[in-house]
Amino acid sequence: MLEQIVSRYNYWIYIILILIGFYGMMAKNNLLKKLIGMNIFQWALILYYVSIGAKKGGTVPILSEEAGSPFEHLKAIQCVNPLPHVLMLTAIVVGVATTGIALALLIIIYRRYGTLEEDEIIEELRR
Amino acid sequence: MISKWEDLIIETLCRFLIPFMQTYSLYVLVHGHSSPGGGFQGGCIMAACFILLVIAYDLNEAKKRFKEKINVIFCSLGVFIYAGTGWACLLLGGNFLDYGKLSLILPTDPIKARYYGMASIETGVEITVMAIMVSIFWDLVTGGKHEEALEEENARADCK
Amino acid sequence: MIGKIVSILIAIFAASALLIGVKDFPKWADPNQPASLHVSPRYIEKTVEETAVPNMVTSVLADYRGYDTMFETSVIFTAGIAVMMFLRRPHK
Amino acid sequence: MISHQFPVLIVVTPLILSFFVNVVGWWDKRYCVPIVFVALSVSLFSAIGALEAVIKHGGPIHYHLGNWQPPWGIEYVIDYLNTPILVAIAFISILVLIFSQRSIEKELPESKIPQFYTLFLLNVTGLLGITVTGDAFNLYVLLEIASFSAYAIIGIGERGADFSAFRYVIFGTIGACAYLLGVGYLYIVTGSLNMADLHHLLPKLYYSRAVLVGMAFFLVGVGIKMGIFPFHTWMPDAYTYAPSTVSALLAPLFTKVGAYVMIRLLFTIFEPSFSIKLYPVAEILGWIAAAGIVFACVMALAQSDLKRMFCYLIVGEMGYILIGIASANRLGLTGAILHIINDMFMMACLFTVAGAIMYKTGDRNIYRFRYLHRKMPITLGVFVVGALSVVGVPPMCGFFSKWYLILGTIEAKKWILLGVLLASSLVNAILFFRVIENAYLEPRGEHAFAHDGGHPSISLDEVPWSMLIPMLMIAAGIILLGIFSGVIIKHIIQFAVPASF
Repeated sequence: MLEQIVSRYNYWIYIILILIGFYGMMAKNNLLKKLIGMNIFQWALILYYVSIGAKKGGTVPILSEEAGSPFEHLKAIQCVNPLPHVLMLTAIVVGVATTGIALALLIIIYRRYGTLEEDEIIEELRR
Repeated sequence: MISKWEDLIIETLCRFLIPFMQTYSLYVLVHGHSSPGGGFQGGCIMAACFILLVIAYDLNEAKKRFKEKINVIFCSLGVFIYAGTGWACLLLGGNFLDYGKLSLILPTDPIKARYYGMASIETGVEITVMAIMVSIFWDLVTGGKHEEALEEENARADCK
Repeated sequence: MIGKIVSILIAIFAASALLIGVKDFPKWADPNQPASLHVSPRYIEKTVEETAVPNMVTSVLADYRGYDTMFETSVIFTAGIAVMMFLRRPHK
Repeated sequence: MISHQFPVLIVVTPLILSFFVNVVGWWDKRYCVPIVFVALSVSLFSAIGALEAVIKHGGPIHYHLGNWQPPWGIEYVIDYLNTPILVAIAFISILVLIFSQRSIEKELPESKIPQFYTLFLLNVTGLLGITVTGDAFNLYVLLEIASFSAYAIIGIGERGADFSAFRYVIFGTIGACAYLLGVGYLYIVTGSLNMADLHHLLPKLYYSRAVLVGMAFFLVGVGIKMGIFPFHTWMPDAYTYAPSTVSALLAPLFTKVGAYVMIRLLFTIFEPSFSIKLYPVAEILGWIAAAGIVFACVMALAQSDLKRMFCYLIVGEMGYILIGIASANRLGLTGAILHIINDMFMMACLFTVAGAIMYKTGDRNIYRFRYLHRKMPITLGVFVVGALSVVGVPPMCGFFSKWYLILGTIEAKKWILLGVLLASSLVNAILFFRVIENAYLEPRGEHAFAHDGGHPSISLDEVPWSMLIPMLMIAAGIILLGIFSGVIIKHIIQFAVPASF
């Protein structure tokens, strides 16, 4: 069990982060806190993907041109996997965009109802 | 936040800093092919210096340097450069985004043409990211009112 | 209060479902995990040969999976337009 | 040569023109609609071309973006399953665009129109892209484009729209993240993101728990986006408060595209042997569908708001599609795929009618529809066509897909699902009769003094032609789809069902 945790600790951490984010999204009454929970949720996913790309002993996935001509001899095992990094660049952008839209919505909501508490807004809407 | 601070140190420091930030942003863009960097990162740095301008001076000063109309055009222009590069490849007889086909109009071989194709799309990404980040910042910080919000804030400051 | 307990339970349920999957994962940073063996080696070994760009992240981002990046830029564009539409007052 | 490029033209033309819409609209708002129209027409033309190419080729056609081979690059795949859906999406979005002009002018401030049409076009781009792509991660990005534009155009609706849009943001993000987790779980055990490649790699790993969890999160993510029963909570609010054009665009298209993704997922990424035999996924989906249909019927009966009633109807229609998947045989799946296309037309019909009524009377409460048949006879005629189709009356298309769904449940010997299907059709009949009664039948007392052909104060007051023509075309589409459903099944859908059935 301990070996299971230690050898995959990144994945355990990401699941704990997802737990926190998910709880924040579901349970918090304040819409801004919900948004923060959503951000934690998204960044947890990014941690997960970047963990997939890691390789023990791997270096950054950028070739340096100074050291002779190392291009031909490079083996896949020497570099970390660049694909998850690329995917996560996309996910980061998506996260930023979601936050932007949600913040704009929150500004409108606050202007219209004068509060960000969910139950108060629902009460206001019922009226 | 968007009104004038009138702090000499901050203003001078920003006037000194912003050109270097912009140069650095272009450096990050251009060296994205051989070192960490690229369009997104460069665009964010470029947007950061316009945001710094708003914080150090005021919104009017920033809008004088980066007009709203130009901002709207830039938002579309960047993605248009990206998609347009893809269309150029398509019109030259390749698949969409097949940069190798750009060698027909560029004086290079197909492999090197991919390098230039990527440079072109990274530029597009930088332009869009910069314009959109600045636009989102303006809208969020003033609640979409822009100059109106500035006047309100100044009026409030005068009352005090 | 009940809502909070229910959401804790749902969150724990989701997390434990994720944990069940983790048991079958390859070890962290294992050079021989499937993700490092199947598609990515070509990106690492052939990037200069095929695209003349030494930064693999850039070459994958802009070339091999450039189509994703185009839509990623469009996502930013969408968000910008959305914020503009929500908040911006009519132009004078 | 141009025919070779059809798969990508479907998506890229609206994308590149959407950038123009914003800039051009900044100067002159009148040019927005023509540009969007051109973009969607090119999409429709390319989609029809793609359909023709698939029929001529007799199988899936692959298109490699950037000329990279599939597992390394991104590929577009057009086959018998997605081309009819592409054509339907492009066609309906054009009709909704024509419908939208007057309605949007009334419901939105003028300064927001260019941005609205930009987002409209981006939304359709996203939906088309989801349908045509053959790469699991590319699907995620396009899903986000479609969702973001949907959040935005929902959020500018009437009072309450902003709050329901925020809830949609939260739910939509959970859905998209669950989808991304599913992709990640499959990626870590296979190392591939391409759907066809995953299809080849996964059978070796079918006993891995990571694959099972990945699939579960896939289903949850897609389920949230398509609004199936336990995850539907965002949908009624969001679609009710949205501007009527927006609900006419999103309600038919977005949820159905979700259903398409679910079919792709269960039968293209995974094999039927995994999703049906190894684990009882189809069984569980069947139970969820049954519960969802019952719930949707009860909730729809309780509503007095026309649009909200239709929203619960969508939850029920999603249940029908899931029943088709759950019966796990050729007939049921044929019914499900046919129902995706039919339901697009049916929902477009109903929601445009709701928009038209909203445009003229400003009211959606069905108990205040009295004398509407004198005021808007054509609109109500279209509504009756849509209603009969949803109930399942023979010449309309709804009957045929339901027929196949019923045959599928009989063949699978799932009697409870059969009972739910039949009972819900009855409830739908009651549901629509309630509206028709309120709109057509006049109270007895007042009828006495209006014997010479109508109440004096109610005169004909129909919506403008730019709204009527799309509605009539959708109604015609419903009838034509019904008449030609045999042809469609024989030449297209028959081949879309996986061969192992």
